[in-house]
Amino acid sequence: MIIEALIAVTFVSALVVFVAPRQHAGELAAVLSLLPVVGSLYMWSQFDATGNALLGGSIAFETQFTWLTLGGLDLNWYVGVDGISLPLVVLTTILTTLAIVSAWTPITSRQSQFYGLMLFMEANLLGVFTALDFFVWFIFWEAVLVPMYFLIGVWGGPRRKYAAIKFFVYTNIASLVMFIGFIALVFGLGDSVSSLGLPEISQALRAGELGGYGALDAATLKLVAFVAMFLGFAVKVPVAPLHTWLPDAHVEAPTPVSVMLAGVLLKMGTYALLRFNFTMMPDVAQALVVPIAVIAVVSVIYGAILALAQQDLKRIVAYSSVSSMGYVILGLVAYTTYGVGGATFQMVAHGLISGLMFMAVGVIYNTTHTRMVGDMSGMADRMPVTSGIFVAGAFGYMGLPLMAGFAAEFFIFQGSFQSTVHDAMPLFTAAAMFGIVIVAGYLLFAMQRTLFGPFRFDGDYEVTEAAFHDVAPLAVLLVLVIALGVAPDIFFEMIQQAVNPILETGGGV
Amino acid sequence: MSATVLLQSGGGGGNDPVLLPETIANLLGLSGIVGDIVGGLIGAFLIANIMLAMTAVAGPWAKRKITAAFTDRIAVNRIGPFGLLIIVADAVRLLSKELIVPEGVDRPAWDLGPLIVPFSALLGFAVIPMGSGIQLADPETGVVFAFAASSIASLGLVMCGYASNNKYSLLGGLRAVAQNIAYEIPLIVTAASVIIFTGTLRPSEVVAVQAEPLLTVAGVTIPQWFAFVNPFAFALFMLANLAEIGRNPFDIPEAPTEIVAGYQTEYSSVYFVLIYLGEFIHIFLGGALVALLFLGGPAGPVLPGIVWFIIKIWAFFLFTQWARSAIPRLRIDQLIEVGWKGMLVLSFANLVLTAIIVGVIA
Amino acid sequence: MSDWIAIGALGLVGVGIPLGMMAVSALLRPTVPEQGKSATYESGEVPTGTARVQFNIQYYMVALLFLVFDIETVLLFPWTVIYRSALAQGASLTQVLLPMLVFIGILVVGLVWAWRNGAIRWVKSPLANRRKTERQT
Amino acid sequence: MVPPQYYLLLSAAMFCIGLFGILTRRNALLLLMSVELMLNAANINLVAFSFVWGNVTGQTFALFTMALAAAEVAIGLGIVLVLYRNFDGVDVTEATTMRW
Amino acid sequence: MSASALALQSTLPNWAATAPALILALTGLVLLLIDSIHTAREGVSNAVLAGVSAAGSLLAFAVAGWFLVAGTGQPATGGAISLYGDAIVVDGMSLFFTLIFTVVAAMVSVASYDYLEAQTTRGEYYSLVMFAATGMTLMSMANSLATVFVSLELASLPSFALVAFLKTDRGSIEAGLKYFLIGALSSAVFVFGISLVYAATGSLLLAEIASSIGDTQMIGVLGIGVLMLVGGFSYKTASVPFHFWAPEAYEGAPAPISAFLSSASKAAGFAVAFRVFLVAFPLGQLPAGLDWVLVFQILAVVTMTLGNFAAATQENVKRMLAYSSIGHAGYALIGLAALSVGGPNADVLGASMAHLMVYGFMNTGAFLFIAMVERWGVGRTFEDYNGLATRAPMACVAMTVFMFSLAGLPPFGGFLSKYALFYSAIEAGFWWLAAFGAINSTLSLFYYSRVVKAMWIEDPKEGLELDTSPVGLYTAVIFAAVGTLLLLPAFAPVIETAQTVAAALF
Repeated sequence: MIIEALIAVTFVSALVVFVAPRQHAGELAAVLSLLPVVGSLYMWSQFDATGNALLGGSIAFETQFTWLTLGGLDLNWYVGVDGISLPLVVLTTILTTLAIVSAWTPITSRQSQFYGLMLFMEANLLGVFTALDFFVWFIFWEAVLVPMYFLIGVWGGPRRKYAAIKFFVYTNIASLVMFIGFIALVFGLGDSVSSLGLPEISQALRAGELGGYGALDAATLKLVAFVAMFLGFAVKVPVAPLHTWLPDAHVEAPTPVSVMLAGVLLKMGTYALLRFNFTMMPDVAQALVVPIAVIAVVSVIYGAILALAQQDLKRIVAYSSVSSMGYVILGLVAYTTYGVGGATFQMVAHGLISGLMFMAVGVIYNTTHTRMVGDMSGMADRMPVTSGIFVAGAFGYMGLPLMAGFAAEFFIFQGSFQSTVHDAMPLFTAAAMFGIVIVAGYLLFAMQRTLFGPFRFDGDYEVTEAAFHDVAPLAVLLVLVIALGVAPDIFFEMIQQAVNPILETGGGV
Repeated sequence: MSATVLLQSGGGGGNDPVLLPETIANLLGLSGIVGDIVGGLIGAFLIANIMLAMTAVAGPWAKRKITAAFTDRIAVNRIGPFGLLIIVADAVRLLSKELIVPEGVDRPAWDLGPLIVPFSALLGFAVIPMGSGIQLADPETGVVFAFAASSIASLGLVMCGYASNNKYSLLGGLRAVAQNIAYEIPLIVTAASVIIFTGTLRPSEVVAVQAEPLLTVAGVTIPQWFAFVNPFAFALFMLANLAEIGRNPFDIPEAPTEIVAGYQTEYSSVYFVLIYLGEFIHIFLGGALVALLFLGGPAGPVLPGIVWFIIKIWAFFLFTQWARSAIPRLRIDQLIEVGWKGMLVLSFANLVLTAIIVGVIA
Repeated sequence: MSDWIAIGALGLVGVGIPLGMMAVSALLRPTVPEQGKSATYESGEVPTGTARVQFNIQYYMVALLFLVFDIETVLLFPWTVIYRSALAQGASLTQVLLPMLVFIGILVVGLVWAWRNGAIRWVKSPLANRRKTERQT
Repeated sequence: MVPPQYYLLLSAAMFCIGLFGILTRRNALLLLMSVELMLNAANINLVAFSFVWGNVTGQTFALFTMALAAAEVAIGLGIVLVLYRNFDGVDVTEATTMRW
Repeated sequence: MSASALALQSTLPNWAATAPALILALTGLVLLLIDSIHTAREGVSNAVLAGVSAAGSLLAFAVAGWFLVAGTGQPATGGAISLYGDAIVVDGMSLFFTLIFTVVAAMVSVASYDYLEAQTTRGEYYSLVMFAATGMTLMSMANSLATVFVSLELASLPSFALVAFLKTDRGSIEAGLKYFLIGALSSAVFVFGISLVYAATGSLLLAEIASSIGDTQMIGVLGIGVLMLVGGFSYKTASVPFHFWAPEAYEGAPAPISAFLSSASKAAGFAVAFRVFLVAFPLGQLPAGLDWVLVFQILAVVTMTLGNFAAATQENVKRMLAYSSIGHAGYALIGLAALSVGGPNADVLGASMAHLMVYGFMNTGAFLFIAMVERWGVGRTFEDYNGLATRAPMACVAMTVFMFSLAGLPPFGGFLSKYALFYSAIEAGFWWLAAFGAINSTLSLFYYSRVVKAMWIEDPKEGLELDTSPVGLYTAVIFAAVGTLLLLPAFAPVIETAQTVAAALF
């Protein structure tokens, strides 16, 4: 019941914060958000699952009871975690707390609503990563959008309305497409499943119990469903060319929201891809390996090149996220322990690192009120601590050894080189590795222009070192990034345990 | 009398009275639909003329005589014996007067109103059993029909009132309607309390039920006239009937001292005659209804039915004339309050009590 | 059907006689049109304004009330007709009497409400006067 | 006996006259009258077929229809009254404070 | 459960099954009496009136709920209870719909407490609401075309008066007039349809009609009659082709009344349509040319599409909601449109009923929020709603819940009910109905989110101040919001009950 408790506590916290006086909402939210952190860490310490939640094996903290029955299908309240979801749960709780703290400075209006929404979003994110019933999962999945819409729309930058609507429409349509795809699958499965539980459906799918529905035969149905779901998730990830909402959302969103968006919300897409497309229908995934890999590589390269062309620091980080997510797709489609595991690891690592980067940009922005590369230089003189952490984070992004990013990208490349799903996989890997070079290029370029060199600032603001509560989250994140880089096994072991069943029955390696 | 009988109008039981049209048709040797139509027309003409004759006597002559008697005066006495020929004189005088059409009248309605008033009153007589086999029709729903027919008159009155383009007329017409509708419900509800006893709406049967003996006092059998059975209802009905036909104390639609003559202010010549005629026929229709529902219809000892019938309706006429001379007129607000707060409540109480008593006794 | 034929005949006669009288009168009476005669009669005064004046709202109120109660009698009569024979055939009072009592009771509640709200009070109520002043202030 | 089709034709004609009135008139009171006409067209059917089928259902229902028609008119007149007060007329097309 | 239910059936007389309707009617009469007892109008406490009517509705709600739980009128306890010569039948479906009417009536009563503060006549308002609710309850129980018509009028007539209740407000009068005229027209059409059905079958009882449609000689007459019945229902449910009164009536009427009409009245229309068409014209026994399912399929698609497209073009929030309520009528029509011989009919119908239940909460809440905004005197267009959330966050949270729930977004009750509806339609083989529904739902998100956007994201106008926080309206709105939220986790009993009671109709 700890998962329910976690979600419930977060919901209640959200409500409490929502009605709290706005002067103290930030502190209150931060304190309350420590509860889920403690809870998730406790879960981590007690974690004992060995298998994949969808494909059998033990599931940790599993609870299930019947919710309602519709048309012969049970909709159950069904939650539990395995090695794939637990790291994401931990990531969510920690990142939320840090984002809340980092919001103290930039958020100056309607605070109680802001923090209430942040906690509300966290609760739903926890639901997304722990739900094992499609319906429960989908409800949480959609529920994440609502607070995000408000967070961007209310507290965002000048074009916040446009960005919020664009985000909302894109992701909602994507959800609908995905939903239809999945429901089509369920109809195709017919009587061979009795509930919408994800384990039952994935096992039935992998056992080949899919029948045709209507005019579609089983194979076509599966393909259509796979494509529909892939498209639906791909918007969320996002991969090129479905990424256009992301830069707008990032640029307009306030820093803490960008942190959550890049750090956790993007992972929802990759997590769902892994859970749904790649776990349930490995045969289709492997049949489509070339297009998927192409998409991944294009995302990597295209995102990186776009980032290179940006002047806005936040946009740079945003596009680089597109690039990073490309690696995740590549790792997933490789169907090797290291590939899929690395992809999962990359989700966590990128969550931390991009959070760090956005926060650092945010701290600079809080002081300078600009994010344009050309507007400033030599920030390291006035803001040494921030700049230092920024640089360290960027190195993490570039994949510097002993940082989490290095471990993740290493796993992914190793996995995709080993991959046997297609002869051309090494080629794709090589192409994707080229992306690292570009990443290094643009990050170094941007840092060099903004942080180093003689101090120059065109604005009217006093540039000083940021407050302690602004820098502290950065430091915590840096520590975590380095910790994961030094000892990836903290997570990677459990990830591998959860990933292996996917490969065994799917017949990848 | 189960509900299904309602269906077959005129289907009838064995003791159907022979109706006037049938008698006439038999006399003429006609049968079938031709007999129905010819007999009906002749019968209708006959009945209409009886009524017109009585009205002619009542309007120009009897009314004046009675009023004069109440006020200790001598009324018309110059023309003919007892001044009876005044009837002819008045008829000729009024018919040959110029018809003045005032400015701004709504002509179709102005012309139609005087037609409707006597029409409605005459139509009501179609179902009244007058004794001695004089009854034009005896439908299943006769009693309701009589009420329905008589209330068409208010339509005529309001037409007259509105069309005249005269404030007195307008007020008179409106008052007529307000009064009619205020007292129609007590009237009908009280009638309903009689129907509880009869269990039928067919006039001949209503009469037949009243022929049954109520009790015998010293060898004299008193029939079950509802005036005896339910005197309270009788009193209510008489009162409501007075208002319905617009006689004192309920004559505010005309109220000569307030609004000249109400809806008939602007009428002259034959139109005036028609309205006047209609009012008097209406009085007799009211009397006929009282007789039908409360006084055993045309029944009575010794004399033939038609005579008793005429006695009864003349008695009612005399009653109205007595009321006219004896009782002051109500104001409109008093009238409405008496109607809605007094009569309506009393009539419902009467109905409910009657139903309960009948239910408990039965 | 002969009942209704006869009634129709009386209807015809009822229209025919007045029409006949009109015809006779039309033959007999003179026609001398003149301005003064056709003026609207207002007790000898010069007529003022149109006759299509707004009249007291109470006329409407009474008419609406009438509509309700009059139609109620439509439902009353069938009941009165069968009431005794139903009792004679063994129907219980609760079956025959009670529903009508409930029906009338509901109507009475309506009447009481209308009564208390001045629907049948001809003279303007103090309440109405007060409301009028309230509206003006 | 008159064949039932005739009743149907009569009632249909009456219904159509009422409908025509509804569609062409602009006076609220005339609209009310047209509606009455349509309701009474139904009553013709009900009473006629009550006779044809030999049960009283139709007749009884006709009574209810009348009662409800009257209630409807009562409400309608009330609305027409306030319409007159607020729009100085009983032309239904005058009332256009809202977009159609 | 069945033991207590049996006890209930044996201890209470059969007519007691109509208790919810009786309670509502009595409440209405009591309200009139309370209003009559006080001579001075100030003496009639608004709170007392609102309280009595809310208490009456809640009591009726409780009784209906108790009956439903105890199984009154359901197969487990001996099947539907038919009363008064089969003219009225109390079964699970009627009790289920009664729950909707009563809870909406209660919310409307509470909300009206504030809305009526400035009015001098209040007693009649509340009692009219109660009488309308009585009529709706009877509609759900009607088992004969006669009772159908009478109860339909009983529900309609008070509604006409309520819509035109603001006697000096031109909008209200106009709304009342239009509502009344269309209502009178459609009731004439409806009763003519009834007379034609009677002409063809010789009965008004639904069951007897069903048994005689097989051998009627007058298929054409019957067909026209059925079509006219559809017309009457479409008026009551505000669906095509008699939908065009809805925007005017909802916009002009006092907002609590709009809520009442668009939720409860609509549901009542569906209740009666379900029973009439399923009992009197059962699928599989229909003669050729009487295929009403096809009619409803067309109407459903046209209604939802038209409602949604029209809603998307509105500038006035109340009007937008009015059109969206037409759209929702289209969704609910799927309950009749996706039926087929041998299909999962009970699932389809039950899903539609469950949707109406959820809709009762979310739509009532939305209109009551508008009532609150009207009371604030803010204005009616989307722009006027700008920045409301900065002044009244709790109410705006509630409104956001309603909007997203109406759009069918997941974390709210509307999502599950729509899902159940579309799912059952697909299950029945009418995937294209579900597709239309889904597309329309997606479209609807556009205009619903405009409200949300205005409230939360747009900047408030200069000097936007909300002077009052009306207690009754707040209570009702929050209640509706909590209901909408709770219907997500608590959807199971709703849909299961709905599908169970729906199954009894086939």
